[in-house]
Amino acid sequence: MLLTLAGPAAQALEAVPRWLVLHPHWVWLTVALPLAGFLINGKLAIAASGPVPLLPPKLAQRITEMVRRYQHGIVTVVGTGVLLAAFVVSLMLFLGFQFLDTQSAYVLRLWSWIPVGRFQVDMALQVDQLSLVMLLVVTGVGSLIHLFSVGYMREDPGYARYFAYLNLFIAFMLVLVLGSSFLVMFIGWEGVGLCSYLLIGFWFEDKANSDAGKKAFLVNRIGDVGFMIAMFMIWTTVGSLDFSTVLRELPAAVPVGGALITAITMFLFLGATGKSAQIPLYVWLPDAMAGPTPVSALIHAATMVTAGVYLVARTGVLFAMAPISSTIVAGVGVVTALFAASMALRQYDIKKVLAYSTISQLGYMFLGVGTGAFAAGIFHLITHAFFKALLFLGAGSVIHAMHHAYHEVHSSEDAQDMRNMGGLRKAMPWTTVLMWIAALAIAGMPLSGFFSKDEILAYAFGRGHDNPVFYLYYVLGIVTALMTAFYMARLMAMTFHGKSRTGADAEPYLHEAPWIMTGPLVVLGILTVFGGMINLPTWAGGHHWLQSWLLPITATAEMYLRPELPHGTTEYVLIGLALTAALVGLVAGYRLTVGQTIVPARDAPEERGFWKVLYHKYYVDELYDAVIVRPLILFSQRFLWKGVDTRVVDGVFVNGSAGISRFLGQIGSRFQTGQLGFYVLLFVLGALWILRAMVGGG
Amino acid sequence: MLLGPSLALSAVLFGIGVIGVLVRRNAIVIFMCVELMLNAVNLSFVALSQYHGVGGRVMVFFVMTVAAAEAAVGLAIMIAVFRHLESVDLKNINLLHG
Amino acid sequence: MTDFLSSLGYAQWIIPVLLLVPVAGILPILLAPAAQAKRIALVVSTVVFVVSLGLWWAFDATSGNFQFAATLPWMPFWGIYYRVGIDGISLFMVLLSTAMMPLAVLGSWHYITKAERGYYALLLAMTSGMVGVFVALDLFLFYFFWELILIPMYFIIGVWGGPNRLYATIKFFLYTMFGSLLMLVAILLMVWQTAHTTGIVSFDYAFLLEHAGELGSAAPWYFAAFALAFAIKVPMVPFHTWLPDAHTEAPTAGSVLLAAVLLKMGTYGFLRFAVPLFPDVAMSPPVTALFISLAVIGIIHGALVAMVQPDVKRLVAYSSVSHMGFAMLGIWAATVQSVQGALMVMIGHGLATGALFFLVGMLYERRHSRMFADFGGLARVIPLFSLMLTITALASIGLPGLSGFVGEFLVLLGSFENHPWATGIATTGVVFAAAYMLWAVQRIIYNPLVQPENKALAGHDLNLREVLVVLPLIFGMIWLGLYPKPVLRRMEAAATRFVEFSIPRAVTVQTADGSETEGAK
Amino acid sequence: MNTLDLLTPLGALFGLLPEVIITITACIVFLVAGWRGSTPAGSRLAGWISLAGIVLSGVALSYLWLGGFSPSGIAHMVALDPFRYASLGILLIVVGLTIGISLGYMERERLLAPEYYGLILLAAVGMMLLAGAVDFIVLFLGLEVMSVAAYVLVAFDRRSPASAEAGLKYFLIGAFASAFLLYGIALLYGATGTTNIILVGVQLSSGTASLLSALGVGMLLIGFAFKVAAVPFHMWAPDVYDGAPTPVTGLMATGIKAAAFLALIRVLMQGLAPVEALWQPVISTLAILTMVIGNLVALSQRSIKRMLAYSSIAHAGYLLVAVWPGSRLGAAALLMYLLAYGITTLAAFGILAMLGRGGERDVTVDDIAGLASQRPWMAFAMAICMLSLLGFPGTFGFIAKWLVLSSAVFEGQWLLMVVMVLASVVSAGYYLPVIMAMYMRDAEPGVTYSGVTVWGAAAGVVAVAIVGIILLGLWPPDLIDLSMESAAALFQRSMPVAIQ
Repeated sequence: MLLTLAGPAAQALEAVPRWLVLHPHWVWLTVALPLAGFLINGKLAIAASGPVPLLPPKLAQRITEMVRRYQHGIVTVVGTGVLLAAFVVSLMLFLGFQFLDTQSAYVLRLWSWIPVGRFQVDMALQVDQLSLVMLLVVTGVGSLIHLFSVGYMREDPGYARYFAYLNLFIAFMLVLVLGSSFLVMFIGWEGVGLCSYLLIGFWFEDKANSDAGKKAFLVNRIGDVGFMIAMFMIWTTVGSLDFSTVLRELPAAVPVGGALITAITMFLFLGATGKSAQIPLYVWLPDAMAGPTPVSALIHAATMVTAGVYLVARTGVLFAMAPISSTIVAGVGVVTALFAASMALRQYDIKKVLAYSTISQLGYMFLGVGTGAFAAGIFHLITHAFFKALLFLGAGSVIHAMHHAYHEVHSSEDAQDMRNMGGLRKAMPWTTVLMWIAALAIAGMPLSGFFSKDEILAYAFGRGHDNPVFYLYYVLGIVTALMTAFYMARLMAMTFHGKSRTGADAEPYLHEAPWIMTGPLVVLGILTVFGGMINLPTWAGGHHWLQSWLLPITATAEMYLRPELPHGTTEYVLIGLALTAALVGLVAGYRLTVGQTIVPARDAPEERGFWKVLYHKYYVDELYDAVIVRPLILFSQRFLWKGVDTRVVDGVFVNGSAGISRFLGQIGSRFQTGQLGFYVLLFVLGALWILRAMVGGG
Repeated sequence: MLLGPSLALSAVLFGIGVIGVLVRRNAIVIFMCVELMLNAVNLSFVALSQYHGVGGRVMVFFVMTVAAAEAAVGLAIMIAVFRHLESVDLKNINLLHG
Repeated sequence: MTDFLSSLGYAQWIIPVLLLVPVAGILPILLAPAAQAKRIALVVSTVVFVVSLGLWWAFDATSGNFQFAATLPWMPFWGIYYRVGIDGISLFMVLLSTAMMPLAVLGSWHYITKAERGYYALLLAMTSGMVGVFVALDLFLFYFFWELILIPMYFIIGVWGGPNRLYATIKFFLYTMFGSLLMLVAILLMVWQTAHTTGIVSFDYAFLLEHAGELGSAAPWYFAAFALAFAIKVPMVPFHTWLPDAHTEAPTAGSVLLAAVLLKMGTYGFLRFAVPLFPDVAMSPPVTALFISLAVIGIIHGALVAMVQPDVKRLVAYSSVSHMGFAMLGIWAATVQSVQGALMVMIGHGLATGALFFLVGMLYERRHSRMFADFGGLARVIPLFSLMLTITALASIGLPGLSGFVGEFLVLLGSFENHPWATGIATTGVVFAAAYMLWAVQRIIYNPLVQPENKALAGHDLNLREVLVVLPLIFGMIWLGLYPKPVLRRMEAAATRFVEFSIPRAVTVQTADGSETEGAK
Repeated sequence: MNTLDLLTPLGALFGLLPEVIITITACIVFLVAGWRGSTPAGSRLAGWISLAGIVLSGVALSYLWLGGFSPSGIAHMVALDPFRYASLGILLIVVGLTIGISLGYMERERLLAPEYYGLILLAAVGMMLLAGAVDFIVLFLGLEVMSVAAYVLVAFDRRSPASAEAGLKYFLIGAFASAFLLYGIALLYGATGTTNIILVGVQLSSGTASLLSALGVGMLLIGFAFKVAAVPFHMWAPDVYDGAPTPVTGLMATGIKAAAFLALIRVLMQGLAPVEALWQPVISTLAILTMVIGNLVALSQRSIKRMLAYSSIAHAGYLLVAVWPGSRLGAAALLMYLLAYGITTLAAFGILAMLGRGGERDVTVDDIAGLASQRPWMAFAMAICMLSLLGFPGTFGFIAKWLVLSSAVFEGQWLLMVVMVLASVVSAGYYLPVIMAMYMRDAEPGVTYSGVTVWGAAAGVVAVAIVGIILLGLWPPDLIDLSMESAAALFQRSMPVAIQ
């Protein structure tokens, strides 16, 4: 096992004291801790808002009072404590995994979940190289964001509820990354969707927020249908949903590049596009910014949205077996990257810019895993978690300050609109510096983001050998990088530089966030700067540590698809190209933004021309609404309900048959004239009929 | 002896009775038509009893008795109706219908 | 526990007790003052439930046969006996029935204010009827209970229902009666035909099952009659329009029992009678295609129409149409997974939809409205209610880890192999389910809190009684979602037997080991 | 097994003991009428005497039945077999219940003539003779005794024009129909040379059917179809039922119809079984027409009394389904159905009689809205009656309907069954609204049921009927066995091979 580590690292490992090491069978702790946090905080959230119904009233009253008094403290300690504990456990597990004898995954079977005939699924957690990396990212970044939230959400009345949701999210996210089968993963998969729904709609009294939450859940569910169908296909083919069994047996069971494997992977990818906001299911993510900013950082940047990438990486061998699928994955990824980046160019809401940026970066990751560079994809996932979390938290800190200032002066201006900011660097120096670090990283300066993005692009270029369409992908990727640099520079310039547009009365109230918020920012800043080290390429003096660490996971896939990095001159030319694009974008973005006069949001004129199309996000939401949502509702209401059910089934058949019976009855009643003559006539006719029957029969 | 013609006559009389009931409107006339039908049947019984023994003739006496009883009851009912409606024309009698 | 129960002779007396105790409970209710009726009903139904719990342990999961069986003569000359028994399919239906009843009584506590004695007497009568339907193993006895159950429901909707109750209740009654009378004709014809060939007149389920293969060309007609009766009860599209009306107008407990138990009688009928008795017909390609299509149409149609309902109860009613479509799909796919899935859907739907109706009823008691337009923002004022509504809604739309998911997933998984397209379309139902349910939740507990009546709800969150009604159901949802194994284990043998029975004798079939075998032509 | 020689006077007297007792009672009642005149006390006394006569007749009947009396040789004039005993039992029960209902009703409606009970008893004698006859002469006599009494009973309310009109209509068309029946008898007599039903059967089975016999069968069927009010010979029934005093309507819908059916099935089973092919198609067509039209027209009625009149037509259709197979099971089903239908209908008419105040014609479904909240037991009884008429499980009506269905099915007849169950669904469309009005609607403003008079005898009748409906609905096997045994008698001689 130690082979995967370089010499000095191995020696360092020897020195680790035994008490710092946990065997992987303790992995359940990482899920159980946040879950316990959820239960405690959830209970507090409910208890705080009303009497405890299961207890006698007097006792309940006392408990309620006590809870009210200490609630904030308990919630803070529990909410962040469990996460920190989980992070520590994760670290210890990571160390413990080094001491295992084998490289293969450790599966902890908790209980038999759904056993039906041939179908057997256990509630089981899997510890391997990939899930450990994800575990560390989720608990690590998660802890920082929890800490940040303590400051950010301090004054919110739903403080306990917020932490309950957040803890629940972490628990589900860990189930997602630790699940040992598709189905257990699916618990987490849908669970994080649920938490995302709850947190986006956290301030549910604003209809837009709860709409956004619902939209997120629904769009995700569309993807989940793909996930489920893929599971059905996999089970039908190999009779199991366990990752180990499926990844071992499916390659033997189906032909490479065949229709079945292509279908399976395409359905899986449909699931991934939902969760990771790719075309055509990206539309929920910008709206998801309605949630509290730390939520955007945690769920909609660092962790949940990367689940799709994780899924593709986890089932890499399947995608590697289906070249059509992997090409489509890469293609969708890069097109999404470009598309989203272009929309980010003309957004004014600071979080919306970051949201489109996230979609765009996720596109890069899909380009990576689609190319077959699974490690590179995961690498970008990790670095993105760092810098994007930093960007969001930084934005959160800006919004916090803006909001506070506006609150002080009773202004109803939009605290998130960059047109209302400007010149904030004076009030918020720490935030400014840290956000610049992150901006440079994402733009492609040689910080963490640079290495990961560059690697993805390089692999894409490399695969162009076999499949020329990847050259096109590469070009698109470079263009995206240019745009990325441009909109990040624009964001920084509009927010922190130039003249202040907050309004004179609000300006004095702007100030730096408290340490509980800036602390995590600093840590993330450090990670952003040095995060690239984990997979430093050879030209930069590194050893591709992450790549070799993930080798046990990616090895099978590489039997089918082994992308090559370009070497020598080509390599340096590509790096130069990328850096140039980044620099051009940054400079242009900064200069153009600082150079022009920006009108505060309230007085801003209507956008014109193509800018308008960009500002309105290509009208995709409107398109979906007009083509899918509205027709569906009209179809359901007018045709299915009022038409089929009310008019046809009820009207014609049910009430119709009743009506016909009644009508016939009334006709019969009409014949009952009361005239005996008519009665006799009928009698005689009947008699003639009977006699006729007799004679005819006899 | 003359069985065929007797039965035919009986049938014709019965038919006339039926048609009478069918076309007339006065209750008393209708009742007389019914009596005609009964007597038509009596004719059949008498004719048939030549071949089949005494049973038919016995029946005739019973039928006559019954007809008499019916006539008594029927006329009483008609009087009751007449008291209410001052008419025994059936076209006026349709209180009950529907 | 098992030993303790057998020392009591549990297997001998349990079914008679379940059938008779509720009916016997009617007497004290009628004699006692009206105000005491609900207490007596609660005691009786709780006792029945607790006693029925013993079934859980006394049931032998390894056996696919009928247990606790008993036979007593009723009209022996006609081959009509009191024949009862419980297998893995009926076990949970019986438990569901007995479990819902104390909750139904508790849920009606303040809702029912007029003619209380009659109401609770009818509830108890219904318990016996429901148990009877699920334990009867004599077709005459089954029909007897099947029809009998209509009466209490008819009165519950008609007397204690909403403003449009008369239309709803007679529609419910006539719809159901129409189907079941044709079923009676089929039962009689089948018995007669069997008597012709065997010389024995018998309504015995096992006997008829044995000889059902000899029905020949009449079998499709018999099947059609059975299927119609059950399809109306399920209800399958296009026989579903009685359900929204009945649900909407019924008082809370009526809706709950209707959804949780009465609809299951339809799917139970398919599982117990329609398919096993006439597998050649039921599993012939055109019939399978028809029912699978109807099931899928039901799933989608129910969900889409649910989405546009302005009334909460109607929405839940249409969601039942959708959910029962999953159960039907599972039955007709006829694999072990799909059938057990169908059973899980039935149980899960019973819990979740039952709870939903309870919650809507509690809301109605507070707001005297069921219109979405009248709600909004309630999470701010009645958070406990909102929490429970959310959990229940999530269980209903099949969130993994809650009860709805296990059933739906198993159904779809088991159906995919033989009916991939239908399953694919059915799977999209989960999107629509999320659409209508989350939208409903949003319109009730989220969105701005504007209406003064809603603001006035602050401090009127669920009380202890109401929590006691919903909490057991929520507990059940979580338990079945996370650890359904004990349930699945007990139904596996019966489900396997159903699958074996439903293999048509005359077509090519897929055997358990996956190889193709040619059936007897 | 005891035997009686019906050719000796004593034997005949003994064999006719139930009828004789009723006749004597009727005479006593007429004496009372002369003695006490039209006073409430006189009327009451006559009523109770009549009831006592019924009971006494029942005792005599039990004696005959339990003694298992059978004729030495072939039966002359009246049958001596369990089927007759069962028939008489049903008729006595029905008449007894009718008298019970009448007791308070006649007082309330101020119809105080004690002759009423005498007429009822005479009608009963007619029914009993009709149902027990094995000779067409007795059959005709019984029919006429019954009918003449019934004409008077229908028109008994002299103050009511409706009653008089009903009497006239019934009388005219009844006499008209009697002529057809009589002609049928004559033709059959001509074809076979005998008026004994059993001998007719023997004759018909030996020779081929002639035109004469075919026409005779047809005429007989017409006569019976009129009496049982089968469509299209039913037109008189709604008007007559509507106009007659309510207890008389009850008696007509149950007793007279039952007697006609019992005679019909005896004639068909014992006399006309050999020409089954002739009458079976007619019966099945009549059955279908009767079920469909009776139920459909009942749907559009507002008055409960008239609705029950149409419902009784519909039930005649169901009964024809039991007649159709010509089997022992069919005969047993007929017996059961007549009993079930009889007690249920009389209970319903009893309740209706209590509800109405001077002319039940006008009691509509709306008029009993909210009855359950004020008169719970009355509403409960009415609801049970409606469910039993509907044939709902748990009631006697269901068992009876199920037997009828079985009798059809055991001849492989599915069309009649399907029509019958569909007709039943339609019938729910008018039975249920009665229940709905009583239980599910609120009383019209200002309507109270405090003025409803409940008199002991009728209440007792209804109570007994309801208990019977429920108990027999839950535990029918003994009664089914009894009816099967009784029905066997119809097939012992004429058809040596018993069916099933």
